[in-house]
Amino acid sequence: MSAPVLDVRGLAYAYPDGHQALFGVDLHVHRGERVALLGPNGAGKTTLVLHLNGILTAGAGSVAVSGLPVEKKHIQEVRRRVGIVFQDPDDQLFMGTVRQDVAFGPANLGVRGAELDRRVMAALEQVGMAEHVDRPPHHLSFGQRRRVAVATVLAMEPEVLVLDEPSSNLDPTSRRELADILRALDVTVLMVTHDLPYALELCPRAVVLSGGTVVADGSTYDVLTDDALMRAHRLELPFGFDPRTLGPGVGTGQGTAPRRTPDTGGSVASPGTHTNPGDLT
Amino acid sequence: MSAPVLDVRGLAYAYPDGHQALFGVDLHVHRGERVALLGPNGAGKTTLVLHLNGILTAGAGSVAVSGLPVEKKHIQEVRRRVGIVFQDPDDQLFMGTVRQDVAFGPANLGVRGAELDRRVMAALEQVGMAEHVDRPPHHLSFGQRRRVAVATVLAMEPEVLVLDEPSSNLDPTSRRELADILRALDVTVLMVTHDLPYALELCPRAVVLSGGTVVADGSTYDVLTDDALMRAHRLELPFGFDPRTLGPGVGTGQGTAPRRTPDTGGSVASPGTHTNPGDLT
Amino acid sequence: MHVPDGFLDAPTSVATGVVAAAAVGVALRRARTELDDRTAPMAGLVAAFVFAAQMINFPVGAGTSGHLMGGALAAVLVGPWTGLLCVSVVLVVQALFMADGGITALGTNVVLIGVVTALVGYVVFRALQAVLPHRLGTVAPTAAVAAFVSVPVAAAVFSLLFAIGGTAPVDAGKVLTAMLGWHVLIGIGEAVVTGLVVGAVVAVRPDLVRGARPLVAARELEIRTVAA
Amino acid sequence: MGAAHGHRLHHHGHSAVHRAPAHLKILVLVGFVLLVVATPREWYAVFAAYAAVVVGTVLVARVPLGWVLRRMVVEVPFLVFAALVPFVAEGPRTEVLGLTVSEPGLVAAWGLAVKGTIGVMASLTLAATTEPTDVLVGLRRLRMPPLLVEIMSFMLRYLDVVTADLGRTLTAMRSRGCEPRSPRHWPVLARSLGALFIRSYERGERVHLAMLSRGYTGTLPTTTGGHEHR
Ligand SMILES: Nc1ncnc2c1ncn2[C@@H]1O[C@H](COP(=O)(O)OP(=O)(O)OP(=O)(O)O)[C@@H](O)[C@H]1O
Ligand SMILES: Nc1ncnc2c1ncn2[C@@H]1O[C@H](COP(=O)(O)OP(=O)(O)OP(=O)(O)O)[C@@H](O)[C@H]1O
Ligand SMILES: [Mg+2]
Ligand SMILES: [Mg+2]
Repeated sequence: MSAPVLDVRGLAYAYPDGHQALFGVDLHVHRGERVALLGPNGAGKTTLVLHLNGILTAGAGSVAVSGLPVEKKHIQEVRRRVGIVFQDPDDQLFMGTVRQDVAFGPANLGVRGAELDRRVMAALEQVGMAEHVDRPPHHLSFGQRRRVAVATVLAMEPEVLVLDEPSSNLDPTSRRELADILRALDVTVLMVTHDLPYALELCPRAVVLSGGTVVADGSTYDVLTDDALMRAHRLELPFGFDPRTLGPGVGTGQGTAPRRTPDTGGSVASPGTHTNPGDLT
Repeated sequence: MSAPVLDVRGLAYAYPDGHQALFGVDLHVHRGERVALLGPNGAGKTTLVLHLNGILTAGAGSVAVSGLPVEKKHIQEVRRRVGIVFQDPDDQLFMGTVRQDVAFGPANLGVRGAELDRRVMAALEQVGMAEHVDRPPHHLSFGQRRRVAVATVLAMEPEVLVLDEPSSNLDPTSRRELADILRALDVTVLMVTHDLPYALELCPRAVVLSGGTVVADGSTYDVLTDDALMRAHRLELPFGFDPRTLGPGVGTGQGTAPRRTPDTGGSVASPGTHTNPGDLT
Repeated sequence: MHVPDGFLDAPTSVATGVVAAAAVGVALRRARTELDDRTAPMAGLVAAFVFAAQMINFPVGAGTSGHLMGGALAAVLVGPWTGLLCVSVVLVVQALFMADGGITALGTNVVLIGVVTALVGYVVFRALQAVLPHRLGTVAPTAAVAAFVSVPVAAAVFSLLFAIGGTAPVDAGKVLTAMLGWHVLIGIGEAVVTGLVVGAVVAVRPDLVRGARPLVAARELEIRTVAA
Repeated sequence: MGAAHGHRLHHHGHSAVHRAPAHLKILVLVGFVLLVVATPREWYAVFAAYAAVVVGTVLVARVPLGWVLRRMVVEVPFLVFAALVPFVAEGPRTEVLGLTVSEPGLVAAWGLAVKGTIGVMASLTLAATTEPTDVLVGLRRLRMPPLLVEIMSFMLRYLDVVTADLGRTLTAMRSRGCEPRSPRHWPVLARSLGALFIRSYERGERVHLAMLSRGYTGTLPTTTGGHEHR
């Protein structure tokens, strides 16, 4: 088997004010996988995500992208490969117009002229924001900013897409359209989300982070139907939703056609994680 | 019937850059109601919300709270009565510690000493953030900041709670806990949300805003099961959720016990708004 | 350009102090007409930007450094009187906190960096506006020119004060040529920053630029009824 | 994001100097500096006494001396200027270390350097021991015109907003393949400067409105407990 696209080992991190957020995280994501990263507020999901392209630097342990360690030496290459959509769109948008903002990333990769325009407009059309191309991003509604934030990363055409709660503040149709986009792209996806049905719909595999460690790693269906695990980590299924009535065939991320990524279904990442009900061990 | 708690008539507004966001909105909310405000991204929901305590000033039309017109003269009283949880928690938190931030509102209302402490801690306990009381808010995770933002408004004990996407970025358990809090409080609630099952669970009545006008106003169950309306305004039910299988008894906001608020169930607020399914064109 | 403690003699410091106090006094009264409760935060932001801009030091000749002043920028954005207040506030904070500019030289600094740049900048700005076509597009370049002019003027006034009350026995002519030379360069930087900031603000929030307000037309609101 | 988080020049502590009312500290500072400046520059011993007073205050405040010294770099350009004076000044020449310099220039340089340095140190001591919000309260007490105090408090708030927004912008740029430190990217930085201005302003405006919507009337309420010990 090839080297994992994302390879996180024993990652620990404390913020400058001394607050430790990660306590030894192991995570391996392979090419083409779509993985949901679940967990309660303050679990360390965002902190983990910010390590994946070197915005935060590991306090202990290591992070590698397609075999390249995330270090100063490789940082440009890593950032070309890993595109991160931040949890807060205001962290992502900084130029004077939507067009400039979406063009910023590809332009840094050396894309110019007509190809740059094409990428910008294609990305904006994907998220349905093409008509707002000449408006300043900070004058958009929150959901519109979120969509532009997604476009800024899509325009870079990264190999690995890391999205931190991409569906929050999106209207329901945009949410589904985003799922369609992600399914259509040939990229590896790691998606942080609190929207469990969305995770089940899109990601065959789910990893649960809680208190700065990985407590479960398996098929999304298995995770969501493991009541004890769910209760222990502030996860619960929303009103009116029960994956069991949908049958275990869902959650393969293929809409209705069941398929299982062979090397991830039901695998468990590290010792010391959650054991017991629902065979997650 | 008494004067509506929130009384919005013919409200129109254009942002300083010339972009018009509201084109004549009518909305009446009565004491004790819980109303969901739905609609696509950029519909003008946030813009409408910001008029309810005079943060934005009507370009045309009028806004009144419990009979008081929202004008300079009454602005302090209006702000005492209407508490707004902003869509972006970063706009809401500005003090050095969580405690100071939550105390800010009640202190401005003249609450002091032990009573102030009690309110602060009670609000923080409701949202499960009591242990973080002495941390700086900008060092919290996004979901934690959202919870503190909710606490800052709860601590003011307003008569009317207006929440702009309160559940976004909350973990599933916090989401449900917030619903429990809102149900337990004896206040009028207007909640902007893109989470349709959440709206159905909590709010008996739903108003759909689209393109800066109200396009529908009725019982949440009726709105969510009106396919043509939903499609026309970028609303669609999420994966695995169908209110019809839950029966029309849900959506009264009482969890499982069906009850209809007499003056709102299925009522249509103003002429020209949506009346029967499928006649939206 | 910040004058430290003990650089000018007492009579000069006192005299400039009186001028500064008078100017700030007038500005306080005039600023009431420029400010409402929404523009007070704007004045604060302008002050913060001026503060930040003054932290950027250019190394200029002989191992010393000069920095941007921001008086013209402030005057164009919030009006000359409020602009003067913004710069004065920055200077007070710098003197008390950053030890940048002496406390006893505060009056001198307010005159040099506040009064001179804000007023000269604003006068040049208005004069240019009077002769140029009335369009939003001219606001930013006009502001840039005003900023460019304001800096060497302030340098010249500095040299004048030095000739009158300097405590170091250095030839005033030498000081003047050196100061003017450096500050023409600084003026270019000042013009670029002022033009960029004013241009960006005019593009999306012309209502925030005081100097552009006469050019912003009131908009009609449209009312829509549904089901149309 | 508020103005109350302290700043780079503040050194947290609980000494008598920290606790003294801000308006008193400001008055003492201004009086002291006036005294220093008025002292004839030939009274060498008196300057030694002044220096001792400042250093003593720093020690009583339990602020590390090195911490203060490191922040005195603001004075460097000025000291360089002072050092040049003896070479360019007029008047009779003398020999120092084999260099020919102007004698009155030498005395002037000493005067500039010593008065400037003591003034800088005194200001830094105030900054190190006083929170910005307390300075605002102090200045209000000293009858500084309310409009100036208001502009100053907004300025302190916006400095935080602008710094935070700048930090976010730099992070966003980095993660999209731009290294803001390399001069190649300066034009882009310059272009985002204007956007930064508006973004900060609008964020600050929203924060201000959020404060208003929680009943803010222009003065921060004094809240109890907790905020003393962070
Ligand atoms: N800048 C910071 N400084 C200090 N501590 C921080 C900072 N950001 C986050 N933390 C803390 O680190 C922990 C993990 O935060 P993180 O943002 O990674 O959580 P998260 O899993 O993304 O949560 P959420 O679902 O709310 O977004 C939390 O306890 C949080 O309070
Ligand atoms: N500060 C602003 N300046 C100019 N236009 C704005 C501003 N804020 C919002 N708008 C525009 O006004 C319209 C309504 O925005 P609003 O924020 O009210 O939408 P919303 O319904 O809250 O959307 P979302 O679900 O994405 O939060 C949008 O077209 C938006 O682009
Ligand atoms: Mg997060
Ligand atoms: Mg909104």
